[in-house]
Amino acid sequence: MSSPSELGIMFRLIRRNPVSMLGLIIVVTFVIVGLIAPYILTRPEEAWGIAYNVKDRFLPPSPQHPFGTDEYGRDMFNRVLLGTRFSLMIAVGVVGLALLIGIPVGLIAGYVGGKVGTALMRVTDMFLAFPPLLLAIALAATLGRGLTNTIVALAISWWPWYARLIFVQVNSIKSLPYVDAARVMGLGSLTIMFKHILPNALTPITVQAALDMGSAILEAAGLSFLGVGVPPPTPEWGLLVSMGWQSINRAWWISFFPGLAIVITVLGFNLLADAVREAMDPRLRKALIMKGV
Amino acid sequence: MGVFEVFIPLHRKGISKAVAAVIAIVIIIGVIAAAAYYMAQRPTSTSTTALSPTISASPTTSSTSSTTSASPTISSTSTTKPSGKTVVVYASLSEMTTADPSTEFSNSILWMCLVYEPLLWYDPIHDKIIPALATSYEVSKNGTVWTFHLRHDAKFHDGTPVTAQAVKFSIERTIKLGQGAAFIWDPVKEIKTPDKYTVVFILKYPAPLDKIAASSYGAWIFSPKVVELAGAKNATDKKVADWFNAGHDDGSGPYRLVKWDPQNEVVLEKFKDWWGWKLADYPMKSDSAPDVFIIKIVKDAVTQERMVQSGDIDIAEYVPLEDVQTLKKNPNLQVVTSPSFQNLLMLINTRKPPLDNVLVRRAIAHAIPYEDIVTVARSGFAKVASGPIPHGMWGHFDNLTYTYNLTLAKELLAKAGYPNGLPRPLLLTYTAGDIYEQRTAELIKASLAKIGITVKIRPMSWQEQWSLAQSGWNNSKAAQDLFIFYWWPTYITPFDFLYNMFDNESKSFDLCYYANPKFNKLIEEAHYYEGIDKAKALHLYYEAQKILYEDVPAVPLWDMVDIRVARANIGNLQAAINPAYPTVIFAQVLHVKAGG
Amino acid sequence: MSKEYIVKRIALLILVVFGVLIITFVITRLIPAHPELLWAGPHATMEQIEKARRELHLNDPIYVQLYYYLLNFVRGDWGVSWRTRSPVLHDVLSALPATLELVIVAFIIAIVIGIPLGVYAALRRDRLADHIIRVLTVLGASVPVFWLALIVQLVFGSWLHILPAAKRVDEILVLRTGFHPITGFYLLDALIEGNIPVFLDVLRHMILPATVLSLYPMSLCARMTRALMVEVLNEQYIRAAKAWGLPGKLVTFKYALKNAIAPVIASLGLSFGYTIIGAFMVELIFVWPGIGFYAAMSLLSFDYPAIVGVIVIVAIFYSVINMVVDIIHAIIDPRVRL
Amino acid sequence: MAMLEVKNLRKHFPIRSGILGRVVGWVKAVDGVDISIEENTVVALVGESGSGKTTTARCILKLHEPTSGKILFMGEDITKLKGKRLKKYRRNVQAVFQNPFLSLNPRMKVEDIVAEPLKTHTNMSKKEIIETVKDLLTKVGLPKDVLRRYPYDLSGGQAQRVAIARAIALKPKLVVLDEPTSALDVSVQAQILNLLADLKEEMKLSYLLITHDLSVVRYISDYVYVMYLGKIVEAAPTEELFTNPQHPYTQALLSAVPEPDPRLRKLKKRIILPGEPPSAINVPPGCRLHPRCPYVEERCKRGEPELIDVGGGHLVRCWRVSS
Repeated sequence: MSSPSELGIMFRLIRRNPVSMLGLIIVVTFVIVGLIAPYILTRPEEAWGIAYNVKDRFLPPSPQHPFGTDEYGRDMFNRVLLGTRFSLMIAVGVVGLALLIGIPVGLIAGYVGGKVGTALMRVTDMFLAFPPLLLAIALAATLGRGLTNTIVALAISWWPWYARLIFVQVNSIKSLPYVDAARVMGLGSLTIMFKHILPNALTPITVQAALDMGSAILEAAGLSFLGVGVPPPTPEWGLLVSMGWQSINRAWWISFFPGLAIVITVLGFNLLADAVREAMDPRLRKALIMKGV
Repeated sequence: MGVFEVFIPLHRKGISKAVAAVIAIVIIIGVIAAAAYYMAQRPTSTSTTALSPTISASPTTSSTSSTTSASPTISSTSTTKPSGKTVVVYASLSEMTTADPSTEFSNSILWMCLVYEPLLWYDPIHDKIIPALATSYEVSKNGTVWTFHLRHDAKFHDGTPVTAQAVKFSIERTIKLGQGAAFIWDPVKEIKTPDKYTVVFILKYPAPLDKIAASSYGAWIFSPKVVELAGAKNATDKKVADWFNAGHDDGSGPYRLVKWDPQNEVVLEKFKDWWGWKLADYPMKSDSAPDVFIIKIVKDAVTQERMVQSGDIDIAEYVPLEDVQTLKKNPNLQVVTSPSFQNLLMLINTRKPPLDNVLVRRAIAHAIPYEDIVTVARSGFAKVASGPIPHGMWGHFDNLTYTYNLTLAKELLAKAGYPNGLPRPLLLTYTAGDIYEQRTAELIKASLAKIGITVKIRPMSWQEQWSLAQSGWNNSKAAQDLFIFYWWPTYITPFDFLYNMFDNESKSFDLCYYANPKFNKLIEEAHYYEGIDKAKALHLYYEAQKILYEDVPAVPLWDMVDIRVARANIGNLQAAINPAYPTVIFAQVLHVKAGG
Repeated sequence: MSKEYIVKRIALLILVVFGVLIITFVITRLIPAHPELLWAGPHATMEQIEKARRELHLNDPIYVQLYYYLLNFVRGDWGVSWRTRSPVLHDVLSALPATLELVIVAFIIAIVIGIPLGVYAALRRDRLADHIIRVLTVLGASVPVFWLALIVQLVFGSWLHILPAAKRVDEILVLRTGFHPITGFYLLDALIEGNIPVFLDVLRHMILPATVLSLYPMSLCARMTRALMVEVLNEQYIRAAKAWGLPGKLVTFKYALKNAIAPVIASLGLSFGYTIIGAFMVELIFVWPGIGFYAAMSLLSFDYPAIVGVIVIVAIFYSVINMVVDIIHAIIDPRVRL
Repeated sequence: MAMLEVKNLRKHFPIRSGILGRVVGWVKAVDGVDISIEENTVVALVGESGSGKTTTARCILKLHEPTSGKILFMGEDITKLKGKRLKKYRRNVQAVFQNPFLSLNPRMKVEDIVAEPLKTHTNMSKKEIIETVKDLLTKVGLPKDVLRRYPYDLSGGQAQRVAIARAIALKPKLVVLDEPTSALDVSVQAQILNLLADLKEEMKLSYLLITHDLSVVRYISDYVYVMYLGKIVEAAPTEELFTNPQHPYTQALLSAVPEPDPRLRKLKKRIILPGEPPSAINVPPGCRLHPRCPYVEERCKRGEPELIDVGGGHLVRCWRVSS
């Protein structure tokens, strides 16, 4: 179930389907742009919000300003471009932090089991009783606005999913003979958890987590739109849409393009997720392998 | 299985039923779409729709949910039908709050100014007192005895006459309850009623009681009969407040409250026996004032804009400022601007290094692009501030603006010992959700960056922000560096601004932690002379503001200019707006013309 | 259908609601530095702040605070919103019908369009139509609902003037026809009163927000239907049925859809959570006077008692829906019982 | 004194139900078992699945905490062992499991797998460890090039050799073999058994062989215990058991073994016990076998017989023998 060639098979499957390939291309582009965005800006100061240009307010899209300008006369293209980085940071931050909380909880609940495990999973269930985003909204409203706070708020509403996944995985792995063998060998519980169980439980979760980044971007944008996310002048996409709302009748482009950026990015992640989910379906994969994919 | 038989009737009866169901759904959607399209084609109603007679006059409206007016029907879109009543709909951004004239200190000002009257009105633009319930007044030489003469023909909505006893009753109830704006009566030692139409106030210390009596809050006069109507023991019985909050009024103003649904709408109807209608030359009335004035709660600017364009409302409190230029071109609409006494300042933490250095503060004051801020934050609908007293108000002076001069700012900073900018970033807080504060903050961040000052801006809820600022009294290091802050006066005096924000006795709002005994003494004296010797008071206020200009405990940024967008047929709108009573439209002075 | 399962599920619900209350308590009472300030509202007097302090029992140990917190929730005393100045429970309950009406209509749209779309995609599996539907449904789950709401409002409301861009009903029309809401579900109320113009007007107002809101559940519904239809169509008895010579379409509908329906319902139940949060933003944009609008306004003004009230009611509602869906699912498909 | 002595071992698993997880019953997987293993001998524990043989082995390996009873290893009760002394016990008792692929961590290379016990229990340097690992692999007959390979790159036989190498790395006294060959191809089975037999001689090992495959038992073991529903029903030296089975259950088991000599095949009578083994939740009263026993009598239903020594280390639990 977790051989290293798994990713290879997945990639071969994705390459077969043009739609999935599109997803992959979008995601890769997003990551690259997110990493290099600060270095390719043509108007970095406007993008970072430390320069403005009053006489160029509300310019519609043109070759000079492909996405137009906002109420400060800042170039929206540069703002959206830089926003890629913040979305990437949020995506990685949220998913990473959620894994950081979820994995130990799921691991301990699954491996130790008993009363501790039950208690941990009950707590997890309580977090899961909130609709997605609601808990994050509550937390963000309490913690105050900020990039870190947004990431923390989202991660706290997010980790239970991973705890659940890990719990299920660990439960099935811990009764496998190689874990018994490790115990017979006299290894400590921690060694067994981190050397023998975790690496084998991790693949499906990390794949899932990487694909969840799309949702993280979407939810962070939602928080920003509701005014409890990232504060201005950060060019986070959701915030840009929200800021443009005020002048939408006069300048539709301020809200339109950042929103489009969200749509494309999240679409990329979701298309990829779709393909991977198909690839992870054992029946389908078996059939495809037999066909000699 | 039971549940799904209802839900998907397909599996038992087979294909014909299934197809039928799908077809039925398609038809339903089609009908809905067609109906929707038909409705879209129907012309929308125009403004000042006339109500046929049935907005009932009974003032016994109860609670928020029920409406007294038994299904009012609108006869046609024309205003001039003999039986029709003229209606003006004013959209308010915020929900109404309470209905108790003694304690209300918030949004209900919007209608209270029409339903209740104070002793006097104040016109701050012309610095003029306008008679209301009092026709004239005198003040003793030392400023501590104020005598008001009431008009003889004023009546409360319950039919009883407005008398000196009623005035005493109202103000004493307000003072005793001690909530809301009751503090304005602080100088009053005693209220005497020598005869039916004379009220005498004995003060503990001199104070401009004429302006206090014209305060936008806490100065309403209402009938003593409310105690009886509410079935209460006395004026301060909670039953009286409950009676008011159930949607009753007993004022003497030109309108009466007929529907009280604070979250959706408030309906006011003309009070025919108002004394003002009969006075030929009274400035605050019109012969074609609307019969019905509806305050409708429309909580966002974009919707208000759409509704005023379509004529669903007649006056918008608030539209997106970016759109005003476009709206001006619409022949069906008019745009009215008026000064507002609300201004925006940036308070500086004067105790936290390096801001304790006056040179640094001056450098900051000269590095702020005031004009750009006004253009971006308010689309030009504001004035660059000159001192903490807003434009148009008595006590304002035009030569207190800091120039925007980055060279000078850099020089000042170098002189203060920071030729390469400040060593640490400054924390600037503003109220989250306020778009004007937000834009202002962003521009300040951008421009201070040019002289080497890094600003971290943090939007916070007002409460958190205020408690953070409060903590500065004990530990100025823990507090914010810069604090974007609105002020507006409770009653119109420069003292209100200067004392609250800059006198260290005022712990609540002197959030610059500024303490200057000389300044404190100046404004105290000025306030003393305000009722006695205006010229002297003015001079003292000027001296005080000059001290602030030099010390820069705060940077005044801009004074708000209010925008009202209305249908073109609403006449005399300009006169219906008075910055001393923010957000209020004095409906009694509107000229309502037909059509629109 | 065992009684034990339902009892167990309800017991779990109670536990979860209890947990929800504790988590909200921690978030809104223990994390903020001065909860009494947040509770009292901006520009509150010292007296009001002191009152808030007393009401929150902030001078007592934490377990006492928690006790009163839980007690007050059970008693229906959810505090007073300082923005609207009325009891939060009253605000929340009076806003609920507007949201429910919107969400129900959104779900009807989602089902009516989503299921046929999924069935069609399954029948045309791996052909062009299937691919297009796949991309569309993935797109449906990728579009930020607030952005889409803004765009359709701009296009259909402001530019084309085809549909009303905001609010629930034309209030002048309400005044003119004497419409009085009874249940708070305007469509229902208008029908009860026989007020056809208002009924149509409410419907017209509903089209944009409900369509925007239906996008996510619709996508989920279509995808789920497709996946399950494909699976079921492959199963033996469908082949057997075909071999017996029954008309193909009848087989498709009668057997396949019936078997696919239970998981589709379960997935719709799951998407309820997303939809209700989507309603926060959609209602804010369309000025829809429901619980989402109330929540969004409370958030924008940091009205804590109201925020807590909304969070608790939405979480409870969500848990109840999940429970009902689980039970229905268990009735249809006994294998899923846990 | 035997090297390992299991005395009256019981392992009962609780059955929980309801929201609160009340215990509503017990699965008596092992219900009073005595086993003893001498040094350098092979003891087999046979029985159908569900008979409790694996649970017994897991108790000995300390993968389960016994409900009651004692397990003496070199005279020391190991059921309550902790810390250093447990570690010492672990060193002496190792295991080889049924499915070699599942008993090797798929994310570790062969060298790491075999080195793991050495790293845990010795202070050897890296170099020494590598040398030892190489020696071990040679000993179990694997080529050097498997060192860097992952388990999924190996054949079943190779993988099981790796597992054996890991088990003997610390030179244990006892190796528990839990169905060591049942997952392998028949041709490979013999190789592995030969390897195990060689290692036993070479390293003076003892084996506890858990299996249901009686041909394996006959090939390698010195003494056999037969388990049925959590209890030992018969125990004897291997040849004695195979030639002279006394208990009806043992007889039935043996009758199911394919006879290698075709001439004898026809002579052999297949004894088939009717019905399924009852679950360990509802153990029948009296003799556990009585509902299925072809020789059932009235007394069998009333009382449970004792384990009786019929001479020569042959123990039988049957009324027919004890009277």
